Amino acid sequence: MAINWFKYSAPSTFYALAGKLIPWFAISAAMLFAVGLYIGFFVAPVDYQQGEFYRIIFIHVPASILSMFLYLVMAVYAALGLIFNTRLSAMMATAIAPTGALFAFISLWTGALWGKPMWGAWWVWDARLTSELILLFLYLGYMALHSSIDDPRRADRASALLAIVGSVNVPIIYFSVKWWNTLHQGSTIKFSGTSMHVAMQQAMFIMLAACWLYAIAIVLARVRSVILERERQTKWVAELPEVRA
Amino acid sequence: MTGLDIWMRENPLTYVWLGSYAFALLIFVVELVLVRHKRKLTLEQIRLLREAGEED
Amino acid sequence: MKELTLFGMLKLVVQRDMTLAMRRRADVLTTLIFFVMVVSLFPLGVGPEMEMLRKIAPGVLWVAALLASMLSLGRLFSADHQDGTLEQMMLTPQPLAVIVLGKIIAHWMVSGLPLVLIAPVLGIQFDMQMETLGILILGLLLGTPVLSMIGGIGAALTLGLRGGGVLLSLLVLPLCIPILIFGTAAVDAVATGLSPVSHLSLLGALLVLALTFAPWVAAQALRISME
Amino acid sequence: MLEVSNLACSRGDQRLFSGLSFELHPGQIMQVQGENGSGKTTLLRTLCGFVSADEGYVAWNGAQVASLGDAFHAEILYLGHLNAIKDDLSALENLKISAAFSGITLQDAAVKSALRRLGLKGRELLPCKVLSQGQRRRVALARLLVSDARLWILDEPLAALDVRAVALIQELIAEHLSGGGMAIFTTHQPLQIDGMTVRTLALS
Repeated sequence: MAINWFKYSAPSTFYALAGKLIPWFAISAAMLFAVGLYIGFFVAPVDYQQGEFYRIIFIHVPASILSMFLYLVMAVYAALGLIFNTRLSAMMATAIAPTGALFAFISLWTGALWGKPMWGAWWVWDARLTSELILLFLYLGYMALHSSIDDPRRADRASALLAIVGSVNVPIIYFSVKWWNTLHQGSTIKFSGTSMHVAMQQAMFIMLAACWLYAIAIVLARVRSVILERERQTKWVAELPEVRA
Repeated sequence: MTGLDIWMRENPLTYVWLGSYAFALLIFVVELVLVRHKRKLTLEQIRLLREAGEED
Repeated sequence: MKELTLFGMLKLVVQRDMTLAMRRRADVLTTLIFFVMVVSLFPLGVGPEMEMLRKIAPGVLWVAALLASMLSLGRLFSADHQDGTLEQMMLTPQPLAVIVLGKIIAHWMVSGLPLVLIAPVLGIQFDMQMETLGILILGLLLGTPVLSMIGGIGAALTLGLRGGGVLLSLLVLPLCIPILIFGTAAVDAVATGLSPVSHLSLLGALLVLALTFAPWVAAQALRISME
Repeated sequence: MLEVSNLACSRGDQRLFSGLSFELHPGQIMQVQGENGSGKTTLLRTLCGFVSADEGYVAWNGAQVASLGDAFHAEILYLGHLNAIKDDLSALENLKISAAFSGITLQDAAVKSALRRLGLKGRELLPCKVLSQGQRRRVALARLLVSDARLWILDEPLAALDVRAVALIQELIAEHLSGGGMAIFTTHQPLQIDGMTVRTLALS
């Protein structure tokens, strides 16, 4: 069956669709979080090198992966919005940014908590943490630019361009930071990869999926507000039950 | 070694729970509250706009 | 004569901006003085031990150059925006990217090049050796144009916004990190007896990359900002 | 020939105008009328391509402006609210450079005679920052003399001008039109062109 994508790219249709989808994503995210945490804390064995502390990775790694991936997704939406002038993609890009920044922040925070017992310091200039910090800066720059332009159309287009430039830069930054790190013989976060227990892997994947679903749910919820705000002049918004009440 | 270091080594699971998971959960909850709040504000604004428009 | 070649247009823009800069020499000097001051503050902050100063010198000079170029970037398009000249530039029969490139080159010549030229003096203050100093200068020579290019995109995006200067730094500084890393790493390599060629060639590659894409992206950004 | 078809523009949420269509043939002149905020400047800026229209298109000699790209810029001369004059440069330098941007290389003598016609004799080499508001506007208007663009897009060309200068501008526009040029402009002052009817376009 061919799906009419254009139909769903109209803000009004998408608004209704997102409203229906959010509970499903939210509920499955909550369930997966519960399962992942159960496996991570009760099934996965204690790491013989790092003790109980290694259990931080079940949130740290998914948060890192998600923060990087969300930036790319945001840049793709931004590019679509810029090239095809589709309103919805631009709105999606703005809705993704805060969630991506929060995941970057969680990744930094949990990385610091992991570093303290391992290296005796809250912050080490490890390649992953440093790139994550720069990624957070990129998110903050994107949001700062978007919020300082009053005209929403110009805001969308200008920040879209920034997101694209940023996403081209992300690999260069990552590579240069890695190089810099090995040059200075810095410490690197390693999770005794040789003996990663099956339960550890399961917990990690389930937590990753849970974070994904959570991110989708919250982004959809946020984009609904953005749609309402931008389309407040239109008739379909005026006819919504939540507006009439 | 400071007091925190000793406490951390004695209660690793509490440390992991409170420090990472409870904190991440807190962030998720804060984000959720903010998004709901934003939605409430937007809806209110639209209603106000409509009422102002109907009076004209 | 009707048709102006691309190169002719580039030359025209560079000449015009250089003339304007020379009429306002104070602006050029401010950037330079800022650079010298920031660099001179470091020994006061970290203490005058020569061993340490020699070690931090490349980083200090690079970061100061980065900050100084951020300061001057705000002026890249704003003056032309305020008096309407930018609109006229957008209406030339040549691609806007050429004009943007010309403006960036002129900007680098008045705010980047002077930093590179004065850097040896500051390096000597930090007791840098001749060979490390040479590599530092070479790195700055390759890297500061890239800073101007990336900065040009940021300047175009933040054109006419309130708090534009701070915002500009916020957008551009993270993107400049690779330049900083390769520039300082080249000096470190020489100091530890290794070859700096790989770092310098990476800087060169970034310069080529920036030259190819940055003017075009900045031109797009200007179009968005001018709406 | 300039052709505008079903054009719609908005600023923010606000629709300024829509369904705007008109044609402008060689030798014709059109005044855009409307209250403040009715979109006069936006219309002129859309014609220049600074602002992209929500709907509709602008065409030049049958080809859409969007597809002509930078080549279209050689056909138009735009004079906005701002004079596009550099305070640190002299009138002579300003005019030479702005002509060069539109692809015309001028000798000093030609520039001087253009400035002289606009009543700036003896002030050609002074930096523009010492000139009065009206004199600066005249430096900007001197571009009309040295340009070979077919379509003039003038936003408030008469602002800050005295009676003599207004008469001169009317003369210049009449010359331009009789040579097969076109002009579209906004103004708050009445503009009389000898032997020409000024068409009007009202924006509400």
